[in-house]
Amino acid sequence: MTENDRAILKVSELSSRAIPWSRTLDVLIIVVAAFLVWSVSHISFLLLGGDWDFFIDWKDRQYWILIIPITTIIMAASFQAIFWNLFRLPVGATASLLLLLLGTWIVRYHSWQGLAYFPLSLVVPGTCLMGALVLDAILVLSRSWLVTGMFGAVLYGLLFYPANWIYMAGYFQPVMNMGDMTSVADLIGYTFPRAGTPEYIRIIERGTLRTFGDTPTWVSAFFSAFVCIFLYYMFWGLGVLACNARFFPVGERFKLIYGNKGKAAGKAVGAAAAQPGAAS
Amino acid sequence: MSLHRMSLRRFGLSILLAAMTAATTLVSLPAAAHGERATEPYIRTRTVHWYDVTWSSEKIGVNDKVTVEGKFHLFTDWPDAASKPELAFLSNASPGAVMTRVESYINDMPAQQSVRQLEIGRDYPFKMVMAGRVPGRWHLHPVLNVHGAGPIVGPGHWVEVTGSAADYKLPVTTMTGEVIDDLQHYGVARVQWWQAGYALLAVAWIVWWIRRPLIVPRWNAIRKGREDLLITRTDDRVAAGLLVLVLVVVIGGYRYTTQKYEYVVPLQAGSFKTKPLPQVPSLVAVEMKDATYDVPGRSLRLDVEITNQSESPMRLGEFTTANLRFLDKSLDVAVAGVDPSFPKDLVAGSSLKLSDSSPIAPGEKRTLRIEATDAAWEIERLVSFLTNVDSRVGGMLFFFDAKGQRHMAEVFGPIVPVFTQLQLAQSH
Amino acid sequence: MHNRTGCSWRRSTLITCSAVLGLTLSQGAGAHGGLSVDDDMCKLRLGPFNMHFTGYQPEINGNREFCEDIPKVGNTIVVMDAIEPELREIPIEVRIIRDTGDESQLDAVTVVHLPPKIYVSGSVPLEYSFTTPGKFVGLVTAGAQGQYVSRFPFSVGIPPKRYGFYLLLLGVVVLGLGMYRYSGMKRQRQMAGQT
Amino acid sequence: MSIQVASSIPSARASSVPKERKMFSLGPVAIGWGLLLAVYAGLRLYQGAFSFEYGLDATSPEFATYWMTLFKVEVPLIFGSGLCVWMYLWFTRDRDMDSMSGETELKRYFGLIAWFMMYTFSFLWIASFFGEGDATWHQTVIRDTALTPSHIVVFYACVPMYIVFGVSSLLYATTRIPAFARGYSLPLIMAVLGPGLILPNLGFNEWGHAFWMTEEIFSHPLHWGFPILGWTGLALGGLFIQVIGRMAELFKEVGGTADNANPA
Repeated sequence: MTENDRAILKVSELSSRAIPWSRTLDVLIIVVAAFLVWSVSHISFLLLGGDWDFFIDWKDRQYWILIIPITTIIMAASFQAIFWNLFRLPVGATASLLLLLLGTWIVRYHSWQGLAYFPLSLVVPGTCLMGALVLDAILVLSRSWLVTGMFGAVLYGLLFYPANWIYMAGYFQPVMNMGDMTSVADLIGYTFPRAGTPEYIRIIERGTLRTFGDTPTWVSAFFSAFVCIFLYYMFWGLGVLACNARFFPVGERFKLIYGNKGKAAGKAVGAAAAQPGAAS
Repeated sequence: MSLHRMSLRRFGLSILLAAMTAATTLVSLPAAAHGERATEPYIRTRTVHWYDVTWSSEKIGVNDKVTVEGKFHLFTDWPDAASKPELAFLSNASPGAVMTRVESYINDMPAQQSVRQLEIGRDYPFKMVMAGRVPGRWHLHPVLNVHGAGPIVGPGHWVEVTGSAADYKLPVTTMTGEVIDDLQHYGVARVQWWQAGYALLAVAWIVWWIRRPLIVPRWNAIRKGREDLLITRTDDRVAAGLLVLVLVVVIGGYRYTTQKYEYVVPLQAGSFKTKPLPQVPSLVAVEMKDATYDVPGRSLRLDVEITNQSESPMRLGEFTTANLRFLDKSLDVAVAGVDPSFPKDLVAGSSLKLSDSSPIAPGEKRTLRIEATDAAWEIERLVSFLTNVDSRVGGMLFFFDAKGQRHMAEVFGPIVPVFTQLQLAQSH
Repeated sequence: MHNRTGCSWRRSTLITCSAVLGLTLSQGAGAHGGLSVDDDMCKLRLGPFNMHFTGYQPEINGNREFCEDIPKVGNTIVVMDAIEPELREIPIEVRIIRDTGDESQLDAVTVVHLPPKIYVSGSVPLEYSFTTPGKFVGLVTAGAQGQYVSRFPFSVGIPPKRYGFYLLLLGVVVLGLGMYRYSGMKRQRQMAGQT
Repeated sequence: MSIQVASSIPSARASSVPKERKMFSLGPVAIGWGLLLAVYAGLRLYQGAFSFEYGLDATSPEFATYWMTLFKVEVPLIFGSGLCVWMYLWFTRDRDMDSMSGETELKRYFGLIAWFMMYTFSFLWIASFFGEGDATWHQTVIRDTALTPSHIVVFYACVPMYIVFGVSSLLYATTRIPAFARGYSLPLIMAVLGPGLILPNLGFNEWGHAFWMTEEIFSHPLHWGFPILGWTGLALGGLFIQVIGRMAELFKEVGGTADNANPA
């Protein structure tokens, strides 16, 4: 219990009986929120940018660097908006990316390797976790979603490539296969066959114009950063929209059925009330 | 009975009925077709015809090799519904990575990438070398994936892999001299260590926030306008520190990595072209006059007009389509054409019935009735070409001359279902 | 009054942030080493003519090209390409010497010597395996009487000072401090607004 | 970093129960999670044992015995038991909400959160565990049927499971908590209906695969219906406001005013 905690509890006027309830509620909400952030982040990323994250021979210099930040910042922004607006908690982005990484590794072990015998080297995932940490940090410092969108989303898009290149560079060393030069990643993709992925189906870079020297990766990273800004604002908006707590008015019959009419139908309902109350 | 209770029962009943109907509709989904058998018949009979396919062995240990070799012919009557083989990839249909690809060639050109512009009507030899990785009994087929038509599956053969999966090793040496002892685990530990570090940072950040009174206290504090309590000056310091730490770690790590792996190549995404086998002048002209499928009799009847343009007498030895082979058992050279390693269940039990199996003299033109009878038409679900969008059939005829030389010819055309077998049985 | 200093701090933060971004870009672009040919920077003047100078170290970093600084010790291939066609008709002599200051006895400090020869293809390749890092000088003399001489120093195995990287790290620290000050300043303005 | 939750969540031993009845007992949720975990682990082991053995060829007799039976058993079983839970919640609803005490209402809110713990836990298994597992299956065999061993588990076991818990949460709220009985809560309906629509979205998905798509790009626009429906889970935000807003009032109402100004 730090000094700040005591100040918050005093301001919130919770009696000593209520404080343990409040702490229990904290833990329950953490569990529910964790499950939900984990599920929504994973299903959203899985079907919007999953393929580039599944296979090592999809991690090219054009689409992988562009698509992964874009398809993960959307849920990071939405959850950031929810927890910030409701509780001033800047953990939405980090929680989304951390749980996505955890879920991804679980599936890589249990399903890709466990069920279909694919080696882990074929299915190593990348992560935007460092970008998410920067997003949350800038939200704390600026306390404004405008500035976070401008600086945080740009760094989010820019950081993905270098943060993952640190451990992916080894896969792009040249190696000989059947007399042709290829990359270690291509060789892994070729060696371990996938029935649903013929080579031509890969949506990867098929050639550059060298308009930027030999650094097409940074062109993709900057384009990704640029798109991330707009997606951040759009999905921060969706997060705010999701926080509207509207109740629709309900007809009398609905209230009658739900025993909410009170006195008027009390007599007809009273008899029923004698039955065992809600044994939740 | 008060209105209240009566409506209640009706409401409960309606829920019950809705649930039951939902359950039954889902259950009555048709039991669907099978793996390679699910491919449309027009693709299996009129696109790629695999022949002379051999498997080097039926039983291999982990790390041992098995070679699948053969040829495939691209049918001239290519169906409109499937796009032409402009872009294709030679693959294999074994479940997951139970067997690994070592080498694959199409007409001696390495087939790691996709192949462009295969020519319709021509033949291509292929070779695939696979290695055993996971013990078990696996069905190994050659497959030609054609862009826009999907996988076209060749004949499948059971291969037994023995030993233990742990013995599988795949050492590789890169052109920059780095020796990789096993490609299966290469780089994985490095990824995991770095991502564990990132995750540790993230967990610390989250715990830093959720360790304090969280939901209702902060909710009340916001209602009272005391937001200043919620984000303290130390939080600013922690956030600024985190921002700098993340950027420094990433920039430093990236710089170290670009120096360590100076020579890197992007993913190889080109495709290759390969020449077909030389065009053999077809010495036997074949034209389909009529094709019927006797539904109850499970037999395909083709009336074919054959013109022998060679100098040697010709005999029809085999009719093959959709990986099924119907042999004229009386012709030894035809029977010898079946490689011992060829799966028995793809060779029809009953012989190919010909209206006149005497050799066709050079220059002679003869209309022959060919009858291929086998339950495989049903088991392989090929009969749906009767109920298909364009009910045509296609296949290959193998003729053998006096010296045993084989001459191939395509036969294709519309097909009509008939029910004669039943009438025959009833008539006598 | 308070307001004016407030927005100056904001401006300085924005400047540092854009500086950091710019550096990241240049750091990224430069990170790949030497100047590539199409930047046309690696030239040596030979009287009225020009020649391209390109260094390779295939075993170490494949087909990457270098100009004045060849990063590592080891087998190095240097190719000089004549730009003007006249250079293909006159003899060219190439000598690489260790940069010891006195060039009195050339032969003592010579590392590589290509006798005068007419290179019809316009390209002068030479290969040498540098054993020790250090400074070297390339001497190219062209023309029948050796009237055109070109001297160009280059280093082998001496890692070039990479200021870009340290500047970038400094920029990151400045960004962090800037954001921290900005946050404190915004906090004061909120407190002032509330009371 | 001490979370004081350990002390406030009463352990199973009845003796240490504080004098008034405890506000929330983890028992039922733990049992529920245990059961769900057993079901999902069982399904995963079933997949591990029989998907490669008998699941590769949809027309083979073993496929019918091992997989079609599982399909024919699990759908009516899950929806059937779901129906029982819904009917139980329905017929034991609270008919007189007006005279409900603050303490009961607060306990009911904790009960609602318990149902959400079950709902989100079951949704996690399809969105993460079996969802990406389906991507793996597409790499093992040529698409031959809508009822692959993976789809039988993902769409016809996990989806009905979370629909059961979703609708149960909705029913629990509307039949026992005054705020949700007096009006339809938009976020609650979104959070239950949205993910529930993933099952009918399957129709669109299979329609696409039947006619064009034979090769599996997992992030093909044909599949984008699933993530967009997944986003409706964001309605948690609105739900938070409704639930926690009222609980904050109840904490004050039931817990009494802050008698000791500086809490222990």
